Amino acid sequence: MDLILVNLIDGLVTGLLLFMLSAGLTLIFSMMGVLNFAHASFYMLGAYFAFQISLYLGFWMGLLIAPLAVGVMGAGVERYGLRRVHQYGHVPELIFTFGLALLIEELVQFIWGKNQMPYSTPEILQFTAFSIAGNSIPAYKIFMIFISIAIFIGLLYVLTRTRVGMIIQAALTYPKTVEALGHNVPLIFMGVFGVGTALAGVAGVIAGPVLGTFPGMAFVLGSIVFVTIVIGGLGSLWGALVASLLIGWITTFSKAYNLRMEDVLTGLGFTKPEPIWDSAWRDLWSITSPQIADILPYILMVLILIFRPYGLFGKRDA
Amino acid sequence: MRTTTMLGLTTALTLAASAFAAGADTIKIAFIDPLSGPFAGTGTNGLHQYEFAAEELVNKQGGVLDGDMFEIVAFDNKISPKESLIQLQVAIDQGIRYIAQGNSSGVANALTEAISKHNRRNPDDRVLFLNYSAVDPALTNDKCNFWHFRFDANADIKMDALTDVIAADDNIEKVYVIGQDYSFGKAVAAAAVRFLGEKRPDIEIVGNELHPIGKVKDFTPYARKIMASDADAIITGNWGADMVGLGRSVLENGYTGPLYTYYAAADGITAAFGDAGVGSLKLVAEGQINPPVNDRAAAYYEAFKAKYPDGNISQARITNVIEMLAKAINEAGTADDVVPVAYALAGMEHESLWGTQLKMRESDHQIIQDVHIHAHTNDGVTFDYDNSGFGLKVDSTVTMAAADSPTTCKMRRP
Amino acid sequence: MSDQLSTDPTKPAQRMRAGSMTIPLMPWVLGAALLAVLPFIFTANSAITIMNQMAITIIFALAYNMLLGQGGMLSFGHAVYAGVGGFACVHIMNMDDFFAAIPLPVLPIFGGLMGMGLATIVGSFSTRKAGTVFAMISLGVGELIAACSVIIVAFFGGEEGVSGDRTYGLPFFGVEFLQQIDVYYLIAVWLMISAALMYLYSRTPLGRMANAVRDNPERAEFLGYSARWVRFYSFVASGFFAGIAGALFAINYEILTEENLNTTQSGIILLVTFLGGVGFFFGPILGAIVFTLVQTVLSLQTELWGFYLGIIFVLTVMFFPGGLAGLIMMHVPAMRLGKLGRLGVPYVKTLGAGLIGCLGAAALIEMTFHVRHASTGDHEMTVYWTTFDSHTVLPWVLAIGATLVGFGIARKTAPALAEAWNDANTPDGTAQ
Amino acid sequence: MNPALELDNLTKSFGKTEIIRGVDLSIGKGERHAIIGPNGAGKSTLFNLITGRFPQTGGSIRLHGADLAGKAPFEINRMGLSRSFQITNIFPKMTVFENVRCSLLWSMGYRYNFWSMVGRSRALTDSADEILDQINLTARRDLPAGVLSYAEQRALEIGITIAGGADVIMLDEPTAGMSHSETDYIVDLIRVVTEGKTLVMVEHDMGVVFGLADQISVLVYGEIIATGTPEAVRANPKVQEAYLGEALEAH
Repeated sequence: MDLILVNLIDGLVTGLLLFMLSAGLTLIFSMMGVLNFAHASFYMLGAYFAFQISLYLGFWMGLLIAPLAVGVMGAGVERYGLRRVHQYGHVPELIFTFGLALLIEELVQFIWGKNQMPYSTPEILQFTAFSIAGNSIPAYKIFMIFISIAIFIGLLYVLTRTRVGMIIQAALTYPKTVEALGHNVPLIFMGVFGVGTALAGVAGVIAGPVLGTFPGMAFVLGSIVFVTIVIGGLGSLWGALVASLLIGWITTFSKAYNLRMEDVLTGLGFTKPEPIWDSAWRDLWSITSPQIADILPYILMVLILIFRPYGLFGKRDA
Repeated sequence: MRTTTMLGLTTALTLAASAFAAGADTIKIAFIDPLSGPFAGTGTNGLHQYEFAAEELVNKQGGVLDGDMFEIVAFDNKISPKESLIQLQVAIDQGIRYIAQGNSSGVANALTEAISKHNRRNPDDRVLFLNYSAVDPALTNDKCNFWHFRFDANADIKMDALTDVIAADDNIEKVYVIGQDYSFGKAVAAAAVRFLGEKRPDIEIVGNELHPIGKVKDFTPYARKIMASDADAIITGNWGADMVGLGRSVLENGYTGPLYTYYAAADGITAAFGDAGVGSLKLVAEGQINPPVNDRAAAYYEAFKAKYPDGNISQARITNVIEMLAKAINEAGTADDVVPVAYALAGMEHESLWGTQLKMRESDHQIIQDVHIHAHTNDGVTFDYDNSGFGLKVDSTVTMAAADSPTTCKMRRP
Repeated sequence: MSDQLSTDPTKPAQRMRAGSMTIPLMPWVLGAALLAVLPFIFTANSAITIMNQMAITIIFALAYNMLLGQGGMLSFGHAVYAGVGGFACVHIMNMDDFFAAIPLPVLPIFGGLMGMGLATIVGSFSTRKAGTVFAMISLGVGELIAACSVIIVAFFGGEEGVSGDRTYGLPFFGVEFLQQIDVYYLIAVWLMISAALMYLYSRTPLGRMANAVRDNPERAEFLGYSARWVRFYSFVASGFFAGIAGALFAINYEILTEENLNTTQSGIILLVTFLGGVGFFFGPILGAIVFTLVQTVLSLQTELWGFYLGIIFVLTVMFFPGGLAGLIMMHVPAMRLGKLGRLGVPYVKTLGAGLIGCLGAAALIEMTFHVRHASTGDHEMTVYWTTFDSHTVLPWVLAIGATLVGFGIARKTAPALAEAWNDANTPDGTAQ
Repeated sequence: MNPALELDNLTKSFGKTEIIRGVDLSIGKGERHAIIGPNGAGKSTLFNLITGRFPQTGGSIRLHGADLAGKAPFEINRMGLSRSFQITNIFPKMTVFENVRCSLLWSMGYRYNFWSMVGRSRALTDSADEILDQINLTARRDLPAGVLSYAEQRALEIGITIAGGADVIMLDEPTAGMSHSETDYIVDLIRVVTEGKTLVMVEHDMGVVFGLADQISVLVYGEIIATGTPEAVRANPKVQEAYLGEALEAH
């Protein structure tokens, strides 16, 4: 029972982290209609920038400055790259962001090398917040939860309660009309792209010390972020939240509990072929849930796309 | 850029013209390992160790035969089996007869098969495979061949040694086995279960599981499970980021028992663990670095650090590869025909720079040597890793580990 | 084949006018002749290995372009069709009795059928929509199958993969395929067959409709064609040829591993195809040749090859979305006007200077990288066959100078080039 | 004999808004039928319902007596109904010739054929060239369709629509956005190429409507308020009141 609570908290942390990435991505998608393959790369840049800044100014300045720097880079990418490619259509846009992801990974290796960076949590948060049945919950995790929730609320407020948010929402649906009303739509697009990538940057800053700051960190997380927003429904902020938490908990629980395929199959009335090591199905019988925990989201996504192509909360097809 | 530039030029030449005859006064050893990509750090460090060993242990001693020098030629395989096979072909075309590789059993498996086929199909330019690190037991069992020599203790031998130590520790009653979901991880798990079952049937294996390799972002759920199982010891074959991730997660979660590993040192891992790993992290490997066995070993390490201040001698066996190859070539009286060299290597006995006896077993070309259990510590470490102040110190030693272990190898000799 | 390819003699004038309808025979004959001669020029086994790799990549890239270029479908998981085809072939190689009864050159057909079978299953649900939905399903399925490769050991052999021996097949006219050169000709023949079939496919009603559906799926539906089924058939055909590429891989390397399936491989084939140019049939061929050379030769020169490749790729997407083939075909109008020669001198001026600038910039990048990442105390480095100390001023001055001067001249001469370009593309006597 | 196209109490709602509110219409074979009505009356929606682009909410559509409910556009097309679009909808990257050839493929029995070369079929090439000739685009034959002038693209749109040999042709504002001379040209073209076929069109230009149609239906707020010959409709007071008065004045 206690372990369930612990796993709920762990899953929440994973889910909220995923949410910070997917929120920016889904925002960008609903604006430009293109999936930004390089989104996780901006997350990686956030972590590396923050690490570099933390060497001189400490963790907290890193948390403040790194996302801004990432946001400015993101805006630059939109202004000088994506806007140019936009005229060729959606597929080249997708390919552009794909190439950008490759380039950023190479760039990071060029600057920081291939080894993991010794980027760590600030000393002030290096204590155990509380323990549940011998399992310690570090204070840093609680901090991560608070930051993520604060960002979600802030984002929701800006989008639904402020004038800027109204204009953005209108620009998403009727770009031509909003432009005719005298708003600078390209500027709004650039701003949204910048904010979206900055959000990814924040995620990088706070996840870097926990999940490791290394050149492969974007690749590890990259495709799972698309999976999240596809499951949640492209363009839906709530969908991104729900899907992130869902994925966080599914993966955490399937790792934490050894559900064996053997038990499932026997439960379904199949008999185990003997001898098992000689059977063509031996691999199926030996599967355990931790083994496949990280590919469960992909299975979920394919199923969702087949049966409900607009995702859990999406309003339109991708 | 290093020698790779030179090599690129020669490759361009081979592309443009034709095969490239080996120089009369150098014996080239192709080093096929990752020099770009995520494992480049490990590969580059290995290359430096090879270059240094060839220079110090052979060339400065006057070379082999009539003063022939060793030259290490680097090939980047990007840790891909396909690329390795291409680079193998390039190396063979350049007249290289000795292939050294170590990172990834998958690559080693591809190479040993390709070399065996190549030698059968092209008796005129046969090559030898000097495997210095790939530890999948199959390579010296079912998949063994006459051209393959393994200078590292294989996963089974290491586990044999490790379980000797565990068996001797009465405090350990529950063991948790966790590893990456692929051949090596499975081999480690199977060996752990088998040896513990033989040596200490009373030990309970409270967990035996595999996780996806290189894909786990957060090891917390695994750490929680391990804690919940009340394990007294953890055994893992994890390497790279998976090792750091698992180890950190477990330690952060309050685990204080021993964490027995294969690959938890150097290449940034020692630095990443730092203080947290002291007291828990144990590593099974050959080659005693700390405390230095003798002045010669210490001087060698110091000279290496002088040349490569950021490097580590993390694969002590590389000196054995170079020394034993030189000895075999001298015994055979030729470097061009690898068959007598291989016969000389098989069964060879040698005293390692690191103070241990070595014997290349004739039946399966698996080296037999002392295997040490090291502790990750900063206390009494003469030569640290990653310039972190932390390093490995020998805790206990299993002499000539698994010298009479069985093998299923049925070697066909020319 | 030749009389199928020849033009219809009854209406020569119209045939000439049709342009796109006639099937030019010349490039094919030249291609076949080149393939036959190449091993006599590049005799080293390693060169042949690289050419084999190139040919396999060409087939795979052409198959991929059936989707991306002709069908407008962006797949992020196409490696699995080639990979599964290859795995099937290695398994066939290991079926002693069966393999001993079939000659090796027939094996690719089995690979193709396997790739096609998998594509049929996946395509049955993934091709219902194009665009992002298709791309995401392809990504999901790709990740799933790649992940399965380490779980389903019985078929994929885990991380070590599965290996076989091609020489155990039925000897083919006495050839046992012991040597690389035998394999080369086997692959070359399959390359010609596959490329010709894929080219001819693009000329069939279904191939034409694939283009139509790519450009305007809705309109195609109002012409009686179900966009979904057109996509499905393209997908299945692409899976077949991808499977052939995988089978040839199996024959050449005799081993298939997880890397044949993973998303990196899928990404590479996307990159290859796009670099070469998706708009023209021969684009992927160029892409495959250039990429293989970069990967095997440039990667020996510098460990930053991935960095350069990334830059080239992003610049290509931004400025030349037609890829290499698009760049070449841009010159066709000028050539038709017979004014291609007028571009020569401006090209040499601008591009030559630009090249110097690029080389200078590359030297700067190499030097920066060396200073940052070489082990402490290692000051010696080699760029362009010149060895020097990276911590002295002179090389930096030279590199910066070359970069600035090169790009400076290129920039200054660019307007002249643009003018020459306009001139070369304007028919004489017409006011601009 | 069945009428070519028959609508029976057809309705369509988007959410709670009812756009088509019970349309009954019968169009005989060989008839040239124009549907007119003010903006927002639901003309385009009606077109989209008939051609299978949207599913209907209620009622039925019959083509030559066969119910079209639940049929996809390509199935309806195969049953002999072809349409053009208000916003030019061609294959811009393909040549003019290929645009036409693609629209011939299904009706000439090629279906999903991947074993014969399109270039080798004389019948296919000749038919396509014939249509190009009809729509006067022979000179533009090998240009990409995207570079044609607007009027030429509209002509191509009509060419694509009629190429498949459908006997019911539906044109959605074929002259939208054209100059007077261009309009005259297109009207002549339509008259020629739809000879002997059933024509249903939506059009704003009353000149075009009265020049081409022999039957007119007036759609206002999702209902047909009048159907008849041009003269009858022109004289109908309801139409005068609802629509024609202002529309005619404007012209």
